[in-house]
Amino acid sequence: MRKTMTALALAMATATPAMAELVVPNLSYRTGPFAAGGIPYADGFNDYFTLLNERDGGIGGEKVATPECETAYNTEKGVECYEATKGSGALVYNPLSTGITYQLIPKVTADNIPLYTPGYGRTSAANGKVFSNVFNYPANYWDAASVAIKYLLDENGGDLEGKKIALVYHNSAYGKEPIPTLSALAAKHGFELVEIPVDSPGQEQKSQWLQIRRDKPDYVLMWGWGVMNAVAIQEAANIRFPMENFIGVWWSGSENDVLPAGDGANGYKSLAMHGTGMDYPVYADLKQYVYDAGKSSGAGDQVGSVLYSRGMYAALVISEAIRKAQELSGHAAINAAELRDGFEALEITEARMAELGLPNFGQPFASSCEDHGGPGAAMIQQWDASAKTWSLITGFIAPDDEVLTPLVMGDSAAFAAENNIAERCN
Amino acid sequence: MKDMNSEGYTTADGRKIGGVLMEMKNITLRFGGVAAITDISFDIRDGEIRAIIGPNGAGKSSMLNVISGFYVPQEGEVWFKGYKRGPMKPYQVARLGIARTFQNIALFDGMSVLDNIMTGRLTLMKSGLLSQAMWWGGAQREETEHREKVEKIIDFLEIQSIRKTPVGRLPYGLKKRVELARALAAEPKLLLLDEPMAGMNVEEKEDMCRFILDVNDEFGTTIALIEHDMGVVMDLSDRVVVMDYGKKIGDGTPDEVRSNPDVINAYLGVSHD
Amino acid sequence: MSDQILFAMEVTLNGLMAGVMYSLVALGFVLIFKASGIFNYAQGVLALFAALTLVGFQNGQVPFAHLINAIFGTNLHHFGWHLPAVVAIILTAAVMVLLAMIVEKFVLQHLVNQAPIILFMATIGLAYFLEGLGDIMWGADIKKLDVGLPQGANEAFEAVTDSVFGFGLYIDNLDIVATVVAALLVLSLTLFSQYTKYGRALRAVADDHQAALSVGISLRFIWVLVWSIAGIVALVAGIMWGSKSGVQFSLSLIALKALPVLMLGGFTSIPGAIVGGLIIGMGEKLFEFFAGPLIGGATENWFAYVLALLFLVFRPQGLFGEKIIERV
Amino acid sequence: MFYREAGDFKTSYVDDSQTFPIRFDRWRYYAILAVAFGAAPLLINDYWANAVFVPFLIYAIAAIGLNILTGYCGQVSLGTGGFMAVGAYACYKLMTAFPEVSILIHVLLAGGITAGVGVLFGLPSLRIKGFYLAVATLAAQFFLVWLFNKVPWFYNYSASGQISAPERTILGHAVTGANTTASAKYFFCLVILFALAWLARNLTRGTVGRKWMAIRDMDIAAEIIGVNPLTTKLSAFAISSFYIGVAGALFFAVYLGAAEVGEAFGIQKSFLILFMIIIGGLGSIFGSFAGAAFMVLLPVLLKNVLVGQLGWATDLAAHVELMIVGALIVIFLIAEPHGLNQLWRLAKEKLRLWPFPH
Repeated sequence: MRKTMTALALAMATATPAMAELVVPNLSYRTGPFAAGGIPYADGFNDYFTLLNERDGGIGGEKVATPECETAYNTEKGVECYEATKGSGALVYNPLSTGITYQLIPKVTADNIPLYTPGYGRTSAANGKVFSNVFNYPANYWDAASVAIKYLLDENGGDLEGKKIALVYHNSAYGKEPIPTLSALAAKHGFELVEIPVDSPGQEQKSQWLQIRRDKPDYVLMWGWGVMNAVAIQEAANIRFPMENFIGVWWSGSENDVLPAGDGANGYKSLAMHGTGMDYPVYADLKQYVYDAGKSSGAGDQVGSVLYSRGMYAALVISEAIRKAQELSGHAAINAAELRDGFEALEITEARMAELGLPNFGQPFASSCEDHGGPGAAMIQQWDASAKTWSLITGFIAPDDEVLTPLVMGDSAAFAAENNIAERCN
Repeated sequence: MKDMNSEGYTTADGRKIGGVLMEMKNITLRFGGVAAITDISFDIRDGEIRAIIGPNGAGKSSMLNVISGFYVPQEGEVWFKGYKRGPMKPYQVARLGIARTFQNIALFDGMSVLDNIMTGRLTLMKSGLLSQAMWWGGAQREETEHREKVEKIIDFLEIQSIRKTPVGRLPYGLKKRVELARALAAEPKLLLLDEPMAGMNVEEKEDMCRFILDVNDEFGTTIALIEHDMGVVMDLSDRVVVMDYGKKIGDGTPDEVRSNPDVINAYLGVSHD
Repeated sequence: MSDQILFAMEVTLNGLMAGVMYSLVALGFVLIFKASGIFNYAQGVLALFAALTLVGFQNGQVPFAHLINAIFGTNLHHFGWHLPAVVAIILTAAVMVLLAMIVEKFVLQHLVNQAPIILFMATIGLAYFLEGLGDIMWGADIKKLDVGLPQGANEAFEAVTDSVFGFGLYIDNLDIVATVVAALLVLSLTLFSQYTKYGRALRAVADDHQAALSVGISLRFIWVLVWSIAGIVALVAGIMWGSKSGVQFSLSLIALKALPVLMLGGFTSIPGAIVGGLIIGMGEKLFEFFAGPLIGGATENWFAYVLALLFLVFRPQGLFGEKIIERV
Repeated sequence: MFYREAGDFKTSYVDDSQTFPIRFDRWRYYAILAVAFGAAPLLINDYWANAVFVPFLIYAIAAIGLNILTGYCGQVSLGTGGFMAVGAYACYKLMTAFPEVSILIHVLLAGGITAGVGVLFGLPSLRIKGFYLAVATLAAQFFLVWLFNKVPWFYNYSASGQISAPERTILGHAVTGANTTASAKYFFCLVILFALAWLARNLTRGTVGRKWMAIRDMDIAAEIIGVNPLTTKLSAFAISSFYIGVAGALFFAVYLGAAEVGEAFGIQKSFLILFMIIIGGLGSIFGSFAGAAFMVLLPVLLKNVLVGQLGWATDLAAHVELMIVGALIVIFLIAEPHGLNQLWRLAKEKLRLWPFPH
């Protein structure tokens, strides 16, 4: 009896990989309601680090380990994963969940571990003066909202006066994020914003789309995730809403979302903060060192998809931050605090992206003590149902910082006041 | 008929019976359109054992349910201790000092015998939620006091050995006895017994008769009982109400009832199963 | 006619259609509850499992591919065939029957005569197990389910209403199919229970377990039968819902949509499940449409329950239940 | 052999009604208390506190709360998640509105507010019974979650509707916020759990508990022997909700630190806590602990064995974990339908008779 108890206790306390590596935990979700999004992201994330290990022998001679921990998009499991991996020398967290991000913000700050949340999480974390350990470059939700409106402005000759724009959103923290920005933009540009929430998971959206059918908005924006995206696109096709006037955020623009609707999804647009598809030199290396070597993460069937690309992009930024930290600290086996400094000093140029085999894939950006948010530009991509591919139809569009900056400052100041945080970088 | 003035009367075995404790005046009870009880009046006197008999479907149980407040009659008045009883919830009736047992045993299966009997004293226990939650002090003292009383009843009904047994595991006869104990624990003024001897063997019936007589004798509790078995009733009770098809067809001492032609008709007219 | 009335008509119509979809899920609950008194928590997961299996068969997926690959280092994914929808549906139905037998053999048989809450709990265990099993067999990624059902606006109806009212009312073709399928399902269930030996056996058990047993009907057989039927009903619900939203984990959550329907219609009444579904579907859609915009929207989830609750407060026996007379 | 009740006579009714009438049980109870209060806070680290003990302690509070309502009073509720949300949001509003007041008072007040809400949603229980009531409480669940998501006042108008717990201290030790030590968190939750478990034990062994159980076992008979069903059911709703509200407040403020209502307090939470008490044993305080332990610890344990020890892929492990939990539930039910508590009691009865089996 005692023996089993000891064995059990050991089992509970386990999960300590060898220390002589750079540990980048991968808080993934391959199960639960959002698995379809979590799987390709986690695969792309892992595969990129596998490539670095296999091709370059790691970063600066140090191999990178990406121990996975399954969160199922659940905050409690997220906490468990954080605590379980923290002790093993975790350098950075990237939980791909806005809920888990909110939870980890105070924890990583206390533990001085960087938290990297590209394109998701808490938008106002872009203000490095308040959020010392959180980085969300190159773009965040409010950037996305602003870029979408800017694109629509361009489409309408710079004038949205009197237009009606509906926002179909996941009724959660994530989905509510863009509302303040869109309201501010509505005031500025004179369009009418109609908010249409969809409860998670969002399988039944008939009344929402009947409302859209009745109200006939000129454009529909969508902040969805998981099954909600596919259902919304299907319903939009059903009511014959013109697909080219339907624009999703970058979390509503993956193959999973458009494929179920078949031809009906043709012409649907979404934001893109990076390129997609396999027309990048890096895939030659990935094929040689990872796929053909049988070292693919997961089933290996997600390669080149939008969310796979995004996972890879996140891994790329993290690996560059590690390089920067190694350069700053002068040694290869960096710790989490040094990596935080690396994130803060990170600069990725287009030349560097090309060097890494991903030319014209992402926007160049540079971080600083104050700015953890990057330039926030995004492109628009459009779905071609017959070819089953996304194609980029614009270049990078910059957000309207005039509107965004005060919002970021206001929200982060409120957080600082509530939590007694003194501003840094002065 | 004996002298029935408010002073009471003396029974054949020499017990003094007091004045009217409960009086039913012109009770009529209907379910939907069907009348279960039609215009029945009778009284129950302090200290007596009063029986309500009748063939199946005569309305005996409905009558008992009217007395215990579970059914509210459409017409008629119920007088208790000299006051007219207004419309009351069953639990309010219980607090007036009326306790009962049930034809199909209604014990609390998930609880032990002791706890079941303790529930009988719920109407007498006064400590509030807060004092209960703190336990030490008031609640514990009260619990102990009432436990002592309950132990006396346990001794009286000779069920010491099954005190901590969950009632679900008990045989039928013992369950009936525990139910009696629970009713007694309330220290009722009026005790209603719904077929206390149904389904018992001869030995168990004798035991139950003895307990009923002892309860009446030692605690002076007034008892109203329903019984199907004529023989037992005639031996046990002081006065008997006879019902048939929801109507009263006889009322008086066992001897008087036995010689009542209507009663004889009713009992001979139906197959006696 | 004023626009508001036309919109209301449209919403009512679509609410009724959505209600049919809820009824499809609720039917599975009712069948099992009626025959065995079990509240089958796993009904939603059954629908998910059935839909996953159907898609798997159709696309020639190798079951347990992930597990096999992980253990043997192989790289299996597909058998490389595509089965016609009809064949896949028949195969899946067979799997659901097999599942019913397994459930009876390994779970229910050992829990005969237990309290309802225990059997309820067992179905919770079953739900966990099936959820894991479905994922392991077929993978957790989202899958497109296409058995050739039409989707999108019904143009004929739109044209007709347009010519009558000057406004084309919207109805989804899939919803029309669902309505027809639900009607056929209820019809065949009724015929089955009225005119076949096994159907009568089922009714006998529903009325009185003891009586049914005493005339020589095997309870084990009845359980397999009723779970098979519930499995097939789950397959139907899975097809309808899966065609709409793709097949993945969230599909199991449609069970939550069936609960208010059950409350309203009663756990034991098949007509109750249908009428309850219609009332809930219509009620929640109308409320969302008219009151939703005023109070912030996304009201459907709770309004369905509040509607059912209000109804029960005034009529505790449900829509088709008989008035409860309390006795002691 | 040492486990004997023979010779363990009681000479007073007070002794006879104590919680652990057998001397050996009493010693073991004191030993567990000594370890829980004395040794564990010194040894505990972040992982054990945050991943294992703090959630276990908080779930145990919620499970006791639900067990009072469902296990003792027989009113099945699926509104637990919603009531936890009331506790969490009440605590958040109080924390941010009155930063100078002690967090302990806020947590208790949050429980009190939840009790009020619980009574309100308990009213239908007077008319609706059994599974119908269970489904009716879902109305509370969905409505409350919607309300907290929809009305910005509840989350102080923050952009996303997330609430975050600021740092609060007790006697100079932080118990909420990021700088809380593992032992402070653990100790704070342990003290509250201990006090609440003790109160629950008192309530359930006396008059109040008997009223609840009488309503549970046979409500009509209970009413006829003098139990007022209105006040009895509502008191169960109130006290149960108080516990669940406290659990919700701790869940948000101490354990998660930030919460989003639909995610943290959704319908899954209601089911989870109901599973805990059914698996642990309805109508038993010990069962609440056992059930909470089973549902919190087992997945963590399985995950660590499958992923940590055996090195399986995380998704494979997660799926197998679901299958194992499901299979274990079924196996437990077949072996012992009345929950872990009954299993434990039977084991004790066997032990008591050992080595003579009859």
